[in-house]
Amino acid sequence: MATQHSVLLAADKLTCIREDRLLFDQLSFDVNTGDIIQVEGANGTGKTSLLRILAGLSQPYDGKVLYKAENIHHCQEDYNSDLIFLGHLPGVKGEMTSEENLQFYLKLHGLDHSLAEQTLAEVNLFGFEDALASHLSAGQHRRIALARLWQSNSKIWILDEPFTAIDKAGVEKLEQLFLRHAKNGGAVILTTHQDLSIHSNDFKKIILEHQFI
Amino acid sequence: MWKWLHPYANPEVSYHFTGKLIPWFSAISVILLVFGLGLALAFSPADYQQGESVRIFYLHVPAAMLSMGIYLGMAIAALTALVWQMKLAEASIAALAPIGATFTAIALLTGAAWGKPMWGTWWIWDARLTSELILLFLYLGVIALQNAFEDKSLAGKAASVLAIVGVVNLPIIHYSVEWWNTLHQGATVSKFEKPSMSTDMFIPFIVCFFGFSFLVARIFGERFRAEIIARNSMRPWVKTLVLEQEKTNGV
Amino acid sequence: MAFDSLREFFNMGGYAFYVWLSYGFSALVLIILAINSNGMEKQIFQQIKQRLKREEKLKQAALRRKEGK
Amino acid sequence: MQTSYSSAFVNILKRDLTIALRHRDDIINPLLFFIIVVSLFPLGIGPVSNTLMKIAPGVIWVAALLATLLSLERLFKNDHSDGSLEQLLLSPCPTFILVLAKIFAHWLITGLPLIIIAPLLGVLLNLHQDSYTALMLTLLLGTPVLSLLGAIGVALTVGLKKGGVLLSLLVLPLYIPVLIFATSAIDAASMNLPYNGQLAIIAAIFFGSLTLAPFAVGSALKVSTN
Repeated sequence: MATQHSVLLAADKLTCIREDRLLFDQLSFDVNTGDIIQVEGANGTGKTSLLRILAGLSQPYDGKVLYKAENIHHCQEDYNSDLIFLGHLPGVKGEMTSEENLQFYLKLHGLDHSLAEQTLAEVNLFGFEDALASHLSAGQHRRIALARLWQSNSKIWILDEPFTAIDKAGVEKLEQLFLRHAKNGGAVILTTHQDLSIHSNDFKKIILEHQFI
Repeated sequence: MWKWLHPYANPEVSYHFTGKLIPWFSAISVILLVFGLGLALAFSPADYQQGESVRIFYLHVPAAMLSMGIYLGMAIAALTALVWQMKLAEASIAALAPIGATFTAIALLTGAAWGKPMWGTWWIWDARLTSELILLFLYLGVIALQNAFEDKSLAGKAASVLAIVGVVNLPIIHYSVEWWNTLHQGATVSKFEKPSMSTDMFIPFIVCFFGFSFLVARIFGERFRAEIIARNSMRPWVKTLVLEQEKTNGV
Repeated sequence: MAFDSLREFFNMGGYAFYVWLSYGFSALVLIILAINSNGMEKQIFQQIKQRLKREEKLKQAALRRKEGK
Repeated sequence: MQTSYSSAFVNILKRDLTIALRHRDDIINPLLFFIIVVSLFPLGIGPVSNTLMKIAPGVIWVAALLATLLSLERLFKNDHSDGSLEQLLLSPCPTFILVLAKIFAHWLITGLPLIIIAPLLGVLLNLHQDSYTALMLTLLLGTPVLSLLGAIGVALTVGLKKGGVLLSLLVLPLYIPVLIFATSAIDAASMNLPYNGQLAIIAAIFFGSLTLAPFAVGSALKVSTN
């Protein structure tokens, strides 16, 4: 691609320790515009911990994450408005309808919430707009959460197992979305146990292994 | 600005440094306490009003002062832990809380034992005893919160927040209790005067106070070292330390 | 010396119970605290030793797996 | 496009109120608890109206503390367990604003109903007739403090499996000043004495906790979602 690859996010010597276990030590890498990065590793190697540190939810034991050359904990509002993080839990409220759920998050990020209905159709939830989320399945909850990706103007997407409970067609659609996002100058960092079918020059892998002291 | 502090912020250095100090603290505290408590029990004069029961004073007041002082120290450590992300400060909170709670308990019990002959009842909702009781609750809260977390570093951060919230509230609680006490107590119960300190009393008191302070320092040193080890157990220097110790024990 | 005899000393002018209760309780609590603090480090060393042994096993297993490949 | 702080505040407030209104037990249960606890006292102490009159301010306030304590967990617990809490923390709006919005919603859901029902309980306990204004005023200024300080406790314990008992151990000591000044204001009112002093102190505590508590809650939440 002809886009200039500027650094969006940089991990600087991250060390993570969880319950006396060293998960990774002095891990450094850059996330450039146009990158799709898959974090790989067996269970318990710290994939989720790494993503949560990158999102600013967890504090690393040592090291820092830099956004525009500044520690993310010092420019949290700026960073958060350029970030979408989706974790294991979808963050969907059972007491609200799927449309209300999506609208809340769009408004929270200062986006146009009138597009919520249309966006839900993108993730195959057409007709479920005013169903209470507590009546929907786990996969549908995840779709509500993922629907934000279609509207977002955030550059950095950090997604922890986005394909869980999503069917094949949905996975394909998401992969297309990731490619489009990367082409438009964004970056995607994700974990998944499925093999990605995308072939892209910018498709990178970070592999985490068990550490021994 | 913080550069001179840097070597002491290294866990390994602090571990060994504290280890060197501990025997000194033990020796000083034993000397001071033997001397001070000897004076307090046998040589200081009896009070003209309270008779020999005034000897409880030499335990009660240092313990009460230390209980407040340790809380303050804990709050300062908590601030350091949160603002400068100092992990050693977290370790020192964990080490200090049980010591502070112990001294608060001593202050409470000696206060009650002093109150029984003076007021005729074990417990009185006197301002000092009541704030001491609430201080004990605050300590127990910090300890309980500390123990509730599996992860030591999270426990340290949570305890830091709580310790700071506690120290902001402490003056308000103290003031409210004092005010409440004067409002309800009136003149019905004869409050006894703080014993006016003559030199015969001041010397044993101050010796006891420093004796207890060094005892605190010694116990703190021991607990602090243990906390450092627990928080750095994945570091190579701890590994060598453990293996070395095993070797010396094995021979 | 504030007392004429040892007996008077133990009697504490009639306040013996309260004075000795205070001193006894304080001594007891402080001794418990000291013993507890003394044991802490040993206990943690023990735990680390156990973990080191476990890690050693895991390492061996990982090495063997690599060689097997 | 940046959201303005006030619209973020309203957005979160609206969401929490919607959820509470669709889950009405959460509003009603603490209120029932409040009423039942208060009505236990005459049964335990005896129906002598003078005694009841004397203990009424204390009983109502202690029951209000306990009812608030009971409702506190809801403040962050559900959000934590379904992942909304981390999404809130990652939103572009400052933590201070979102914490304040959530606490305000909590007060509207639990504090306000307590204030409305309190005069009725005053009647049950034979509260002195001059004390009603003082009771209402102290509750109006005091219950937000309960929500604010309580939020710190929940924020610290929300990530723990058994945080319930721990929560009361952490929060109740912090409630003592409010309890002391509120009950003494009501007492003073029953003796026809001025009670602006006590009210002023409660107001000061209110403003103090309004400015400081959200910061403590914010850093506590960061620990809990770690």
